[in-house]
Amino acid sequence: MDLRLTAQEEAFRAEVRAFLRDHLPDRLARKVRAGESLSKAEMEEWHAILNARGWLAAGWPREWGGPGWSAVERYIFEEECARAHAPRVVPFGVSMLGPVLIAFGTEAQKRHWLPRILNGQDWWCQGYSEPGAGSDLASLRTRAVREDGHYLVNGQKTWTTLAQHANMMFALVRTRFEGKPQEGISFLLIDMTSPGVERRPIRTIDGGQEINEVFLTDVRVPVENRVGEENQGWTIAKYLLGHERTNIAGMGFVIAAFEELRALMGRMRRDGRPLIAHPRFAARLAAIECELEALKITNLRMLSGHGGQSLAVPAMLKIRATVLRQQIDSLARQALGPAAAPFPGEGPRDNLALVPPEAARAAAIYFNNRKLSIFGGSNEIQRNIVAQDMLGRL
Amino acid sequence: MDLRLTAQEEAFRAEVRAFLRDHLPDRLARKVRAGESLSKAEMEEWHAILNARGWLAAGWPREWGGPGWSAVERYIFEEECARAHAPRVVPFGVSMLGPVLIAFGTEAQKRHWLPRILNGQDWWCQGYSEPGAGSDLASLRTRAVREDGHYLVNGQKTWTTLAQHANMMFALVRTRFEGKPQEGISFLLIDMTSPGVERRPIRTIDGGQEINEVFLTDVRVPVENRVGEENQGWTIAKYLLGHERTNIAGMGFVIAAFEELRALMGRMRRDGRPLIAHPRFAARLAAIECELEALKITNLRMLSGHGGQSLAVPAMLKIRATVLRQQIDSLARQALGPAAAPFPGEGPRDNLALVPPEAARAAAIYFNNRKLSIFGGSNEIQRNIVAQDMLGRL
Amino acid sequence: MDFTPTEDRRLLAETLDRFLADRYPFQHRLAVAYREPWHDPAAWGALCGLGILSALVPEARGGFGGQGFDIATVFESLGRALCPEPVLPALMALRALMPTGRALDDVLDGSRQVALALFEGDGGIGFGQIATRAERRGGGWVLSGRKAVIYGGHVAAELLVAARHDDTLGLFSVSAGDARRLAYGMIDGGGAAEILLEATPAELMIADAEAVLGDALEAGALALCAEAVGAMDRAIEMTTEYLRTRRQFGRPIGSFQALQHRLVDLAIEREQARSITIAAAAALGTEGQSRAVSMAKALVGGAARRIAEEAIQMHGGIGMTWEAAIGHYAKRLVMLDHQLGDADAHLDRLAAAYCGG
Amino acid sequence: MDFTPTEDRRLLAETLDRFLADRYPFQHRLAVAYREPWHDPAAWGALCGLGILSALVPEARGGFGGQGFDIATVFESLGRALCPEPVLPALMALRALMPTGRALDDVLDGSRQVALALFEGDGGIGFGQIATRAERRGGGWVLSGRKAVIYGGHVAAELLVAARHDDTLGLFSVSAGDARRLAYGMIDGGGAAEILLEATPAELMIADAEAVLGDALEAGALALCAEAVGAMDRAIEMTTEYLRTRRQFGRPIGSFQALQHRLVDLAIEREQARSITIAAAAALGTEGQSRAVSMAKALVGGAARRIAEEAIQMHGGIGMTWEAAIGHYAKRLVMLDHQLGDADAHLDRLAAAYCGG
Repeated sequence: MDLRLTAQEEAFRAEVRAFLRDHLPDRLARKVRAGESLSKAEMEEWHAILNARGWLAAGWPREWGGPGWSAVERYIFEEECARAHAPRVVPFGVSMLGPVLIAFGTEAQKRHWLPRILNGQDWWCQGYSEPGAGSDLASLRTRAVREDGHYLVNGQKTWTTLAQHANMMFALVRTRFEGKPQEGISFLLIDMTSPGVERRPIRTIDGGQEINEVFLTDVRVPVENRVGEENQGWTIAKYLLGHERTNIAGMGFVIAAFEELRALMGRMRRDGRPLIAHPRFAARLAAIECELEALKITNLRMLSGHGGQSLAVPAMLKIRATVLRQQIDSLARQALGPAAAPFPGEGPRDNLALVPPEAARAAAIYFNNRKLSIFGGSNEIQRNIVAQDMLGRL
Repeated sequence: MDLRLTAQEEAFRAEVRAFLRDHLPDRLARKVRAGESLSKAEMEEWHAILNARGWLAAGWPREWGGPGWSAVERYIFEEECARAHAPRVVPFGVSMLGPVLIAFGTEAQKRHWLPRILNGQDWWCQGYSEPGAGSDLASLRTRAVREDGHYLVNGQKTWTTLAQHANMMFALVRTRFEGKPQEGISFLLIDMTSPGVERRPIRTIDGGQEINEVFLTDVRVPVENRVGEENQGWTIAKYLLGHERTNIAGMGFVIAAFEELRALMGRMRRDGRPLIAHPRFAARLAAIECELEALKITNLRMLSGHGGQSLAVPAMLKIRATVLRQQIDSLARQALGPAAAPFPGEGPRDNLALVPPEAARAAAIYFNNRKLSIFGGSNEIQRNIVAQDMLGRL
Repeated sequence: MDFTPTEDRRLLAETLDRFLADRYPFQHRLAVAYREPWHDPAAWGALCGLGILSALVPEARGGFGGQGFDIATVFESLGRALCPEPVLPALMALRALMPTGRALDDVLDGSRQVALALFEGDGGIGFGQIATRAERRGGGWVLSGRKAVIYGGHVAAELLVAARHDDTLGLFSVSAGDARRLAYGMIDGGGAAEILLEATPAELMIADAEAVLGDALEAGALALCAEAVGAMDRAIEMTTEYLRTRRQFGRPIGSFQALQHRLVDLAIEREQARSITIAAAAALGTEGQSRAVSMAKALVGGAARRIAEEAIQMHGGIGMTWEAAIGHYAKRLVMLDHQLGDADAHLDRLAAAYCGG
Repeated sequence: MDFTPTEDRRLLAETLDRFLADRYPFQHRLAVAYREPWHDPAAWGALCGLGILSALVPEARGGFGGQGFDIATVFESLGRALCPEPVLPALMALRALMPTGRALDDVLDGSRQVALALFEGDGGIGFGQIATRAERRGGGWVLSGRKAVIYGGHVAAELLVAARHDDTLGLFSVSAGDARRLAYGMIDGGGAAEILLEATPAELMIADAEAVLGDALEAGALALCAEAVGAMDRAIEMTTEYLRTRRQFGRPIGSFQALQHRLVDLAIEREQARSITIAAAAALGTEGQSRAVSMAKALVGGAARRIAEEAIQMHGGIGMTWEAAIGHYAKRLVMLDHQLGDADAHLDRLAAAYCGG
């Protein structure tokens, strides 16, 4: 048992830090720190910077253009990026489709699609959820009927994050209509520029517009755009759920949010003293820090394979990490007191009260991040997974 | 809308207070305040004092020896008694069987049993729970088979509070073995001195011995000891659940416990200052007081019929009151710090550290009162009841 | 003891509920609450015509109410409809003006909007951090300082400003046109403003205004509690209905026991919030006012947040969308706690009293 | 980074687990933990024979361990078995004696029990409230004061007493027979004592003992965290098993989703408690020791209590009975927080560092 990083890992951390210092544009870091949305061009800019160094696809093997990092190195990379307020790598191509293609794709699919993810030719979005199938993916209704060399796809996807930028979508669709619902699902790669694809933005309660509905009407998808066998889509979806463990907790972002909160509590005043000088607030911050410190170790234990390989492990991490992030966001919102009220973007922000600009969006971030415990498998679904692991079938 | 007591109600409060001042023996009040168990003789002593004044059966109509109080008067009486640290009236005869007999008993049953409750000739206990039927009363298995003029009862009851003192038990027993389980239950009055009745004490985690198992082997119960019709027992049990609303929250006792806690926090020191001078502890006490103040009103609203007549009303009250009481007990335990450790009754209490004698049992009371959210219909069962009321059958 | 509302207040609630259902359906609210001037001036006029402000003022001052339960009745209706009209600032201004000789007719009929400018960026509710200074100039006064987050300040013609003269906290009237005003919309709808005073001419209204300002603050806090109770009622109604109708895994999600139990806990919190608000309403105007209002605001702040968070969570993705009403109710329920002292601030006030008193 | 226990520690854990399963089954624990001398002297001897105390001390001082992970290994085993043997007081005494020249053999082999007498009734963990005074008399020292809640004080032959001489906090050795001792059993099993010192003869061990006492306190707090993790493991195992087998309403109660989700939350708390305890064990002996131990004790205190309360609740009536093991695990988990600084005390220490450091 030894929690220290090896000399090699320490050197790696220094290398990442130096890279970020030299290559992360201030302009981007400032926006990220303030919780502002990045434009498509800004996200692409950051992807290109990482790709130039060979660090974009942290989880891919060297063979396909990944850096071949260990779990701990990936964790260090993620943590350093978040601390430096680097933009989050858009996960749909790099962290989700990439590993699926590597595991299930044909040689031709890998050769065609993987480089395009790295060099930014394709922007991917994820077509899983449907209006009637949020947490219950088995009941999805988008249908793909095979005709000659293509599938004809009809249906509706929703909660499709960043679909407004995407030219490609990987989607779960129903290809068999009898038998067990899980056994009739396939995994398709859909060209968003095809006729019959229509997207409509969904505005969220914080005023943001990152998610979308996608309507699919008689969309033709070539059969070679199916990944894995027909009706094997459920297996792929489950693989993905268990695969992406490094980042499931988003630890780097939780750590960065905590550091921002601590700074904010040193700055916001109540009854003439900084919040952090009030024993009650300071103790609340300390309680969060204890959970955070524990979660770092829990995360690393899981990454090191101490905690078993069941789906219960990432599920527990996701629950605790999302709740912790939400608690941090909530404290940041509270720290602002009445100054949390202004709607970001409305009114002359720079003239408003005594709020540091990087905290001006605290309330909006708090509301937006209520999604963390809902999207990507709600915490209720995660609890069901863990419970079944603990109790077995009853 | 007017929360003030009427002049008449204020006068009543003064009358109760004067009565308690004059008639509640100090000896008893001190034991109650310290959370010590009372002997059978002490409980009987207090019943006799109340009965002499005609105040023992607060909820009974005048006709049967009750004082004929309004819901508010009963609430005032209960609150004053608790504040004065009067012993709790043992509820099984007075608050549970009494109302059942008044509503469902024959004239002969009422004339025979009700006076004996008041004058202390009978000590009743409640035979509902069974080892296999804790929360799930419908599945109870104690069987009563009718033979000539009596039932032959076989089975086992458990969690029978104060059964060690009882000479009588009212019990739910199964009298029909087919059909819906709820529709085969009858309500019997069982003489605990009958052959075949055996009791065994159950020690609780705090070291106390107030609950028992009761084994019934070929116990003969005269048919005239059945209350209501055969197989009507479920109706009676439900009536009782909805009936005893005044006291469901045990508000008086929660209030008394809070006052003790406040005093204790003024006395126990941490880092050289009383706990109550620490902003964090004081705020925690204040948060409890807010809930308590609200619960007083919630309770009175329910008593006044504002809140509907469904079983959801007492269920919500029971949940909140038990949880609040448990929070108070937990804070009292915490307030003692390391001094909470000694097992009451072990070692020379009067020589131990700086703990006021009335708080010496704080940890034991905390552990004992974990039962509050379990017994008498666990809070899980109560939540099921409220949920069904809110959501209907789904 | 009597928990039945008076006939007058029952009628007032009915009238308001009917008007708001008619004039302020959710789509209308959505259209006006987030766009300058962050409310609907026509509806404002109509509400004042119905006497919504007169209900907040006693007969002696030209109204027909003014008691705690009148305030609670009005704001519970506003909360149910999630109405962003600036009634809260009017209430607080009226409480501050009541002890003065000033005629209130133009305020009560809605034609002159007045807002109270109290705090200056410190998150606490003590007046000790107020630094705006008043100085005599010529025959009158000028004020200098900066006031943060003035509810209703975006539409007020007149600002009532708390400022120090010598060692005393006074109340001054400033014409809104004379101050630099930065108006903005709020994340949960409705508007507010910040003002900058630089030797701005002012009229002295109350020389020692500490008690009056405390009363205005507390009446406002009570109003927020009642508004929260109304919004909680609707949020729980909507959530219950969603649980009954939304299906996943082949059954209504309300049949899942984990959600059922959480819903029940919300219902209990709501009943507690309602009760403590009743207690505060009953205490308004008595010596127990400060304590009762702080208890209410402290309890309601926490309950409102928990109900909001759980209502979103139980609605799943739908709860995150701008189009669904529930998210807007949730935002209001969370942000209410930021107004006029959050749960922490009021708990601190109660806690201080354990030692002080 | 490596989370694999060393082979030595794995063997130590196995040995202890096997010994305790054999010699300390629950019925035996029940028989000895609540009756004077509140432990089993024969088992104590056997445990020391196995080297349980030597594992807590480095080779240089005659042991074979002494690092944070050694302490964690030993106490996790003790926690799993709910073992009331006075290992905690021995650990703390050994940490205090380690910097002295004193030979430790008689302590390590269990023949001489030593306990540390630190606090005096104030619930905090600062040493500022220690008032016991040491004075020179003749060639030696005498102590006067009252020490509260001395773990292991009921069986100790020697007491290590923190007392002030001039302005310095020193550590003194007192023969237990020379002090008035009030021994008692604890509500969660095991024993302790209070002592009264009235010019009691004493030997000076360490003149300025503040740092050593801090280390002993922190090593003890780490031990309690590890003990809690072991007890949590068992409590959650028992609860899971109960949910799987207990039937109500015609099905296992573990099939009720509300209970399932609560069980999952407990499992997460347990993982967090385990992690923070690992962090504290790793930090023992480094400059981060105080902070890491306070973090661990603060988190574990809350998690242990929630697991205890929920374990009882989910066991229903059975959880309230003396005969069932779960209630005793629950008591230990709750009462652990009362020892060597509760969650509040340690959070306060962390909070103070935000401003101080």
